[in-house]
Amino acid sequence: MPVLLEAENLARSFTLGRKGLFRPARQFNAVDGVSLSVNRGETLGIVGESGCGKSTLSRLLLGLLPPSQGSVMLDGAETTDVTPEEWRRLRQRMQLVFQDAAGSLDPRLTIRAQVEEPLRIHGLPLEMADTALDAVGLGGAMSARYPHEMSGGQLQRVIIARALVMKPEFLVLDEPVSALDVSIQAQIVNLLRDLQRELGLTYVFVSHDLGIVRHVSDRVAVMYLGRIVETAPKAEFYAKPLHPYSQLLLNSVPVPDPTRRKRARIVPGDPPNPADPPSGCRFHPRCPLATKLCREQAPELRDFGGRQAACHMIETARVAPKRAAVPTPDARQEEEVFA
Amino acid sequence: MTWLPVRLARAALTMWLVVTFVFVVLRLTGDPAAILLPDDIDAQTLAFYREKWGLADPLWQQYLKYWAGLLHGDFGISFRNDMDAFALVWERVPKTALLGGTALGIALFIGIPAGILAAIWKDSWIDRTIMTSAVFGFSMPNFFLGILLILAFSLRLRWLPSSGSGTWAHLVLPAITLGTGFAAQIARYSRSSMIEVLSRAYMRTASSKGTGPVRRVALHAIPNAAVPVVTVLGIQVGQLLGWAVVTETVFAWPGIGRLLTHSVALRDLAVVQCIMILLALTMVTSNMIVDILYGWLDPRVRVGAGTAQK
Amino acid sequence: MVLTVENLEITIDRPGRAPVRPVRDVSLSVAPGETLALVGESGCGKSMTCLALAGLLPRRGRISAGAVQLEGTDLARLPARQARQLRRKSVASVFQDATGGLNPVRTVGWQIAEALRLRKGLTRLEARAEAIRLMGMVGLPDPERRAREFPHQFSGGMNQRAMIALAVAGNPRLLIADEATTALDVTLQAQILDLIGELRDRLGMAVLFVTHDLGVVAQTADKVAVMYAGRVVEANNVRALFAAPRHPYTRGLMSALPRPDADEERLATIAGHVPPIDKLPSGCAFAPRCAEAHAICTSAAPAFTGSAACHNLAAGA
Amino acid sequence: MTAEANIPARSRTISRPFVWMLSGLRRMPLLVTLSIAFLTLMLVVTVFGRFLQPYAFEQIDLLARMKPPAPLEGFTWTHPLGTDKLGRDLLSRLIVGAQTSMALTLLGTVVGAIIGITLGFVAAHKGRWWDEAIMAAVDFQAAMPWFIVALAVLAFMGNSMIVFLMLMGLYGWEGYARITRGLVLSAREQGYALAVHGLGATPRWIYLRHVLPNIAGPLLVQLTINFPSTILFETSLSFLGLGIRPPMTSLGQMLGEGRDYLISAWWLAVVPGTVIFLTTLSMSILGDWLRARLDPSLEN
Repeated sequence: MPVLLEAENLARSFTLGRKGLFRPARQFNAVDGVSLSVNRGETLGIVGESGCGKSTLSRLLLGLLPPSQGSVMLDGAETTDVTPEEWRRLRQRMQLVFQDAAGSLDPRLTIRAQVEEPLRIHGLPLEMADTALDAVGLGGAMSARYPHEMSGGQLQRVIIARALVMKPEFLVLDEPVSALDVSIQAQIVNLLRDLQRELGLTYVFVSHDLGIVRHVSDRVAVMYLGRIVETAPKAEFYAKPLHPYSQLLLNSVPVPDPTRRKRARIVPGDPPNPADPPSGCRFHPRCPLATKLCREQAPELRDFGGRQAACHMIETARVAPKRAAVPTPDARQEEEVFA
Repeated sequence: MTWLPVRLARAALTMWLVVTFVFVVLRLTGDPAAILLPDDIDAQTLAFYREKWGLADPLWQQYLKYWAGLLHGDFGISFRNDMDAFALVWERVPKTALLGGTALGIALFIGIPAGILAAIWKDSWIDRTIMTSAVFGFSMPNFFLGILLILAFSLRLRWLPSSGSGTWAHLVLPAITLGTGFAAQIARYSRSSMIEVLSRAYMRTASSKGTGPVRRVALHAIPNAAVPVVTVLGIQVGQLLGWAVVTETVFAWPGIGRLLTHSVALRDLAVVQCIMILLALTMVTSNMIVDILYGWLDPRVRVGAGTAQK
Repeated sequence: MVLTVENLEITIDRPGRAPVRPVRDVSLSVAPGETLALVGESGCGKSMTCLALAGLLPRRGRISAGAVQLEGTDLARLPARQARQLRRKSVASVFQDATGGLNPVRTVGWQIAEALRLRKGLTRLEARAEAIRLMGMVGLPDPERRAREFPHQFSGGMNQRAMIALAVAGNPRLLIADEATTALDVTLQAQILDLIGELRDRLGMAVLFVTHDLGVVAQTADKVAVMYAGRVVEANNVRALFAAPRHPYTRGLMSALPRPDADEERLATIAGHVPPIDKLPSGCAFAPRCAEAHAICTSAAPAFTGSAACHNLAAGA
Repeated sequence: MTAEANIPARSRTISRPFVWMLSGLRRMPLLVTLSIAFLTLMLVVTVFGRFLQPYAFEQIDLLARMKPPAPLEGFTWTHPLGTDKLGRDLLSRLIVGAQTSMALTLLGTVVGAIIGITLGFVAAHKGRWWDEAIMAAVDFQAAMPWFIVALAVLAFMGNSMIVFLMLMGLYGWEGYARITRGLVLSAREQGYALAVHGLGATPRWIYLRHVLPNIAGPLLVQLTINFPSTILFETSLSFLGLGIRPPMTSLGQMLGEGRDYLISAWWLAVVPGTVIFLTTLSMSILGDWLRARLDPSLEN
């Protein structure tokens, strides 16, 4: 499959509130050197905990925030240094679906007017809104309503329709269902998958929910404190995550099956402050495998047969899985069965 | 305590700005000697004073001298009664301080409890009564309230004097006049701040511990609600001084406000600039006090996020 | 049983409008050392039930029917003052927003000590020492120093630990955890779930765990009650419920969940959405969304028989 | 959600605050209705003032001096509100005085709003040093008692209409600036403005079509807060004899003049004072009501 979008060494720093006139403002890197590529027609799931920079990354990919460093290429064409005018044209090809649906809609406009807005901006025929509204199941009388008259699930449909109305190729979905109840969430997830199949869309699906990411993604990337620590095809990732953080993350997810209770195998400690990241490998203070090397030197993403991970200890852990504090997933399964 | 030096620096900056502003305005509006001295002065005297005040020197020297003068309490001479401007103003300070302090006391004493009560019994008749009175209170123009009080208590009932400042009885009407609007403002701020606090999750935690209603309000709600009220108070002190000018005129109260009105009418600029600089000093001081209070009340300011994990 | 709730009904009075009843006919029970999970989607009445049990209903809300037996005493029938005293000693709550749940102008130690002074009548010094011990027990590092710090100096996970220390201060019989881990990241959630389980076993508390997350239920609960539109539609022990969910809503909920441990081709959905509490349909509230609904479902509310409240099950049994 | 659910949906753009206000008209409290009625009357006076006065306001009639107003003993129907020491008709003076005060206040409010809203937008849009500088000015303005600053400026510059108008225009701008900046930032950072930016809209499009209409409500509320203090600003200065001065007249000037006759003719002060009070009161009541309707956080 051809690559549609490619990000190289993306970084974005923010300035924290200045503490006093005479002190330099503190900088922190919300995203710190992220490279990734998305193939046409696939879904790349980006997983991470709060504060890992996944929302910043999604805005960087779409040029909604200018990067401090690095570049994004769409279809082989650079998007980072183009004029605002060209950017506006590019927006027709790539769109963002927000987590906060209610907040991203103008409260004064009807649903139809919201979905028509991109067409007005780009001078396209307004009838195209009908197709988009029908596609998300909000055609007819529903489209005359205002946002405050609709439920959370319906609002999410509205912003999907608005994102689709210009027939983009590429969507970034930033936690699109995390605010919804399970039964509504399933409706939206199914809708997104149907749309992808019918329209040949390419998705980047950002979420903290490993269950949903498993359901929607073809490939998975795991973020920790502004960096990607592992990328892998979905099946391989869920069968056997390579990075210790991925392993602990996956192991922390409560499985909806009371016969498979996990014993407490917990990521120790709190996530560190993103404004003051640890030296070397950023996961080392919480990592059971950490060594002196990990404390001193940040690991690069390395290739392990079609998947990549940023960890110094992967080979060591593989050689002696029993010795490691974190058992491999296979060994874990047996231990975990609740007697 | 990193914020204290910063605040001091900011206060100094403000003072410097105000003084420089006054200096520049004085130079901009024409020959300072001509402005600071009465209009009907002859050219010889004018030249004498110009020499005496060093107005022939280069501007930066004048500026430094001006500062040096201020630091020694030399604000120039009031031409109206040929007195040292600073002495003239300083003499009035206790009167205005007494009036302003009493009014502020009345405002706090009435406004804060009223606001808290209204918030606790939100939407009840207590709340409605207090808030309706508050709307009337702060819509009432200072000068009009003063006149109504004079009509009722001095002219009709003859209980209290309508002007002057000799006895405590003289203080009653002006203090009420000046305090009413502020009591109303403070009641509104206290109420909204308190309502906000009462809806917070930690108030529910307090309930779930089994705290009684009095303890809950006194130990958990009020310390939190006080933070924004104190901030507002800092700004209100300035407004209070502003309205004191009007109140002092209505009741012929011999304070700084009345002096200011007179001096403005007569363009007695030495006095006006002296009052302006003292006023700026008062504002800066009251802001400092508010900042200190603020840090004392709110640990998030006092103990910075330095040791925080997040 | 620590807690037995029978046919609880909550009414909220609305000025100028008809009152609503967000919780109707709810019965539950929890034994010491046991965790009961109350599951449901937003607006199903699970949080309102919690607030009623903890005595924290909003001003216009009241328990309008039913019994709340706390170790044999019916709280609903007790005068307000005595009910408050009993709750103070025996019931503790942990809520979702731990950072917001702690008073920002008081030290964490002071807040825990206050609970001890109120619940156990300890002196200031005793309470302080006990607060520090509790902070250590919930896994807060360096409790001596941390007790003197303020909530804003703690991370979210640490604040949730502090809230738990505050809740278990004075050994309550019943701990109500209302979405206590919802706002936390999975790695922190695992820590906190573990801590609650450990404290339950150590202190012999009954735990009422309110959540919308079936994964959390499966991992922590002994018994489960599923709520929909203010009623319990199914209740069973956790293994039986997950092995064979009986109510169509429970089944729908389970198959709509994307699982982290298995692949599914397509998620099952439940059509429509939860009806607002003041516009409930007649009969079974789930009937308009139920694929198996019959005529009777829209006319009469089903009784709770066996482990679920559904006409189809009653007819089949 | 439930409260607004029965508002009829319309197909085209309609401002939501407007819909709210319309739907609220039926349930409007009596006090609010009276306030709107009084403000409407004041507005009519402002626009038509000089056509409404029964006499020329400066016309002297020494034969009819110090006549009391209507219900009091000794009044005449030719001067329903009585006359002053020079026999000038109080009703005519009141109308013209109100016209002056209202016109100045409206002008001052509008100028203040324009300055404040513009600077607020600039601060939010440009950020960095622009933001720092504008917010420093806002803090400075809020901390200094503007009334006293105005007195000092009148002393330095001399009393002229231009200076007076400038002072009124500069009064209260910081409130608008603060609100505008805050609303623009929050709209841009988390909400629909970012979303519309993502659709490819220009900043101009976003500000004019989305941000400005959505912050109109809170700005309107700010206007109802600013208006009463501006009219107090004008009347207080005129009352002290430092604003509007004879032969012109304004409510504050009338009150200041009437103050000298409290013993013999108290109505000379009380009548204009009551008009000022009713104006500020009406505006405050209207403002409170608008705020309660516009601010969803205040609803329950």
